[in-house]
Amino acid sequence: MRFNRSTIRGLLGSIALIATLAPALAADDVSFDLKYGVLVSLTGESAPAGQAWNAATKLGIDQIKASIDRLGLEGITLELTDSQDSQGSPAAGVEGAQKLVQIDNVDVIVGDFYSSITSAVATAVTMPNGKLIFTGGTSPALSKLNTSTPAMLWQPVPADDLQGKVLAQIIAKEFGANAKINVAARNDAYGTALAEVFTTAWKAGGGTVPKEVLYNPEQPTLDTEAQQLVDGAPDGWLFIDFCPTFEKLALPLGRTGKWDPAKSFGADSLAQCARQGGKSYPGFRATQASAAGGTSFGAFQKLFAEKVDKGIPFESTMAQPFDSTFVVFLAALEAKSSDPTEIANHVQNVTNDPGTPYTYEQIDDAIKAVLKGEKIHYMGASGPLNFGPDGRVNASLFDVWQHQPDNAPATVIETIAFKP
Amino acid sequence: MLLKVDGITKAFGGVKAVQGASFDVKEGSITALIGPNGAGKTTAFNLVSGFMRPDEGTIQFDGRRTERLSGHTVARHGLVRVFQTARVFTQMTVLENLLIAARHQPGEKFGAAWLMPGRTSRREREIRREAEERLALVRLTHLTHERAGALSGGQRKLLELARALMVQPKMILLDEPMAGVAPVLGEQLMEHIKELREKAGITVLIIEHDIDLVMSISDRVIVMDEGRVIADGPPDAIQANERVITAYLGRNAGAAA
Amino acid sequence: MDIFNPVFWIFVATTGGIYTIMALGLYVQFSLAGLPNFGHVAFMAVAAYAMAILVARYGLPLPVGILGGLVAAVILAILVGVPALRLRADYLAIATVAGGEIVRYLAMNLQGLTGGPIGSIGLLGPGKIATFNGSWQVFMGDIAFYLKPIFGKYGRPDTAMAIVVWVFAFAAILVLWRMERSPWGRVMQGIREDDTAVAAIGKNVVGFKMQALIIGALLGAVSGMLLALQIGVFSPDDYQPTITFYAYLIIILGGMNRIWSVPVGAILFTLLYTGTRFLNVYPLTLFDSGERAYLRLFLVGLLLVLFLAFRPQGIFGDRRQILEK
Amino acid sequence: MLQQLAQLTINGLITGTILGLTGVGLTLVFGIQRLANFAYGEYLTTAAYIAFIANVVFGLDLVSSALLAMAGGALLALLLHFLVLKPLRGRGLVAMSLITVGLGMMLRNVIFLVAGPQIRSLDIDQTRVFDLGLIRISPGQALAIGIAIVVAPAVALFLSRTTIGKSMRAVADNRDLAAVTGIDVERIGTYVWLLAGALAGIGGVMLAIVQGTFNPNLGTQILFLIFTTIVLGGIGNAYGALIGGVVLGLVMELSTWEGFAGGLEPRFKSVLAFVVLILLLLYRPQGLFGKERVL
Repeated sequence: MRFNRSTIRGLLGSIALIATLAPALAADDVSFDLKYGVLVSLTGESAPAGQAWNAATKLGIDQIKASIDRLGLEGITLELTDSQDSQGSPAAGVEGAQKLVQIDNVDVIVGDFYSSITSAVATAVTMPNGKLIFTGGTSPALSKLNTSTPAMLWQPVPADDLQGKVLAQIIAKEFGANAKINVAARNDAYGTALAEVFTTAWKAGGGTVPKEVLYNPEQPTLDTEAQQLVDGAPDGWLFIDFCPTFEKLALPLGRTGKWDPAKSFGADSLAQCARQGGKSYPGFRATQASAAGGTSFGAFQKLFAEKVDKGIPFESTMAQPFDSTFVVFLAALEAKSSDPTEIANHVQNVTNDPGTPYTYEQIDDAIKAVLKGEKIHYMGASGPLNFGPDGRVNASLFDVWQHQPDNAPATVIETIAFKP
Repeated sequence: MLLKVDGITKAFGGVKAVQGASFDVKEGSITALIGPNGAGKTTAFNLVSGFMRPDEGTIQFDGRRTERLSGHTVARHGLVRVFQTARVFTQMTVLENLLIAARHQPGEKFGAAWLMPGRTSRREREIRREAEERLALVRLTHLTHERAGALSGGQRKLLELARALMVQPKMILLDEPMAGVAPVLGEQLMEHIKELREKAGITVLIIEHDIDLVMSISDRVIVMDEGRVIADGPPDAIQANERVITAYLGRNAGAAA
Repeated sequence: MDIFNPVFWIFVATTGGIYTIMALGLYVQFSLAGLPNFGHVAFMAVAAYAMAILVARYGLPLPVGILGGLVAAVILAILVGVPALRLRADYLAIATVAGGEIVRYLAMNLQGLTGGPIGSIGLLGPGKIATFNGSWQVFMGDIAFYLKPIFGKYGRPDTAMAIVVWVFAFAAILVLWRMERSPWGRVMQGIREDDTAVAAIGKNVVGFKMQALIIGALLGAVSGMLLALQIGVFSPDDYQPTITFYAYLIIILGGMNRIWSVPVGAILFTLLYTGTRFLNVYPLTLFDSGERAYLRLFLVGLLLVLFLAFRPQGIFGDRRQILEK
Repeated sequence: MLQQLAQLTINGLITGTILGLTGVGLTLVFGIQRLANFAYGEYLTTAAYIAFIANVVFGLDLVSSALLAMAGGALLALLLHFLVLKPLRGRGLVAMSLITVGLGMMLRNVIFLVAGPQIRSLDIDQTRVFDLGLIRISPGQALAIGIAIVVAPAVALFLSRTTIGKSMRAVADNRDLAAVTGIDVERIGTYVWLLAGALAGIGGVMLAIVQGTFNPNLGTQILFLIFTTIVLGGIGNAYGALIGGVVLGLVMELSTWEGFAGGLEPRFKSVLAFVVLILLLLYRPQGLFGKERVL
């Protein structure tokens, strides 16, 4: 727990509050019925990530439910009403979202991680119907869909524009701003957008990008792509992908004999491949928003491994839907209502300083604190989630993770401050 | 000469089906094209009717070069073919089979059903009268509204002949019209073919295996073997031709019998 | 659960109407002219992209965008038709799949033009939001105003959209129905049965097939643009080859050679496809919610096979006329 | 540059052989059974998972696992033939092909349901590298090349020398003519499924080995390329498929060679394959080795 003046003040304030409203802890006046719906690509190409996303959401809701039971809060019910398949397509996604909103009457949709689907669902379904959406989409454009306050679309992960610039900053620190960096990105909305942000920032800083290889992750073999990436004797590499498909590229890269993981950097989702059942590439570094406030990522990972069917692969990005369930619940609890707009009004409250930091592991305490009227600061499994009014997570501190030999878990080697 | 074929050649993947065949057909004649199996007769038909393009050689029909034209254009110029196995539209009625073949129906233009319904139905009435006449001619009137698929093989051939006539041809190519036809209908078919020339002045080029029939009906006989024309002349001269006899008896006795 | 919420079913009805128009395009190409086009979805894609690019990037009014979409689809039809119409049915089927995939891959990879994988929202470049259906929404709102007295609280823009879509669908059916029964349709029927025989009687078969391809392309374009306008955002992933397979399924569900059964097929398909989104009932809840998604597509596949197995003539079809090609 | 060319050629040959071998199965089925089998990709996937179970779960060696996968693929093909496709025959090319679309959806999602979405890999050391001077290959690639060297000529010999092989080609070429000459078309139809299934099996295993990792989307990802292969070679022409596959594999890989106007961006490889197909059809509507359309 970090103590600074504001938390102390918050604490003192809450003690005063408890003194006056002592019976509040009985929580008789807090009763709401919160309905979640998942919309994500559960089949086809993105089935592995989609299934994990769904499992992580369910996991989060189960954790909260267990806590409510432990605390005996009978007025509150939580439910994962249904999970719909977006099939990777905005049209199918909107149809699934319509079902969730119109038929199941959910308050919040958790998903999709496709920015394209998220934007379609937000504009066509959730926003016109006054529902919340917590997306895994990383496009900086998404938050611009929030045209009124409070924001109804939330991105529980730093958007591409932030991450791309952070990567440029870190890589410049390692190789110098004029270095030659080859960029490899999966050919989808996430990969291409992040690659573009990085390339722009990198060139603006004086560096060059001799080769930018966008590859189709569903392509059978990636030998040619690997060959191109080692051409032109670059000083280093940047990879934007998820662990499972990155592995498909790393094999032929290794075969070229010219690739050095120690000179390679990756985007956030490549930070901890070894912990996801994949391989680690000793020396490989990746950035992630810093969880200096007390990370619970390791615990989340263990929980996932215990509770989720073995067939569903873990990915670090699965902390996002997991965290989203907690943020929504805590905001609803603070608002004493499951009305989506009310929840939206309180999202920032429960995810920013001042406030006592709680991770999901301390959910019992966090609930108690909120019921007492205390100001809390929920720390996500993926890192701190300092939501801004536009629905985006603002991160200022980033951890640099490094892959360790022999598939040992990656470790944080430094934490840097992002200078916009 | 209505049709002049000069040195046409066609190869399929190295195998030359027709190699340098030349012949011509006089206007108003019935000419037979004979030869053993695989002599290239049907390929020659395909080339003449525009359904295949010759690798070499020229074809002239009615004063026009046609070897580069597509099948439907050749048909419009008045050279219409009838297939070996009757290709009637089995799912249409007998009448419709004739209606579809008529020329100058403005209703066949896109959107005409909406834009010029009057002209379409006027022409449709004319066509219908014409079609009924043709049906009467080939004695299929009792089947007018029957689905063509229900017709026997011989009736189909009659129907296809009538359909070809709807195109108002100057010349008709008949590919083995007697094959698979019951004898009674065969005679009737023969009669029609003769009538075509007598009454309508239509030139006929016919592929036929039945030598007796060929000799009785045709004015001239062209003999093909191995993709070339090996003889050309009046029926009795052909019957005495050494090369023809060798070609038939040497390799394909069955066909000559 | 609020299974009978009209808002949802109005949405489904709109989708069904759009599928009707899409399948009508295929009907003209396949059922009428006998062209087994397996790349129909490409017409939806190019039209949607052309419309969105003209409106979002060049700021042109929506009607111009729609016109652009139609033109783009016609151009594609001609480009596809020139090589494809000479092909045998089986080659045509595969070549058109390839053609459709080229369109999808290009949409995915020509970021500068199409916005790339993120879809239409990225048309103005990353970090910006591109929209193209604003004036359409206003238009629907205007219609909804007149619907209020009839439909009460359901006199909403989505209801207006459903009505517009179905009015167009039935108008198209009426137009085509009459054309099908005209001499033009007779030639088409002949071509479907035996294009060589039609050529032999002096009809320009390639010309007729090209007409069918273009009409089909225009209907595909309209459906693609309506879908884009309804959803508001589209991406290359909306144009997977499966969409074309579904269009075939719709024609077959209704009965191959009957134009009036196309909407019936579309409604059946939509109910089947959307209906399988309602698997969260016992005993299926024994499956995990993620697993039910596999189960759903498994069921769609199974129903597809069963329909083709037991009712190959469709609901209204005529057993003699089925699936000759 | 030269080294790159050599490497690309090897990569192209490997991809090409996979396309070619699986193409032989697909094209013969297309020719003989008159259906475009859109479920064929799932045959590959099923076979890869059978190999995985044999190799990783039961610890068999790779060669036996591959043989089991071939047997499994053949069995699956026969099962679907006798249970579904044969009883439903006679519904026309489009309807039959749509049935296989449905079957493919069913198979794929069952595999997802049973095997789970996570990635798998066969037991082969993917990190080692054989440095052969000009080229560097992994044990997986070496094994794939080995399989290709054994299987491709074997298939070609089978088709050209054995009675069954010759009959298969004859039936695929012209069913009616073959029937007239006394070939038991029905029996050949069964054998062809057996062969197609076995080839899908070996193709699936090769693909799994070369990729290193795979998930239930394995076969779906390559299906349209196999279709492109068989149209390129001429539908129903087995040799055409073999050659078409190698040509396609080489064209796709070599197009990225720098010596070739700087090289195509790799992500356009599959577009290129489809463009090549369409350009070829413009010039030869019957594919490379198909027969010209005869009336």
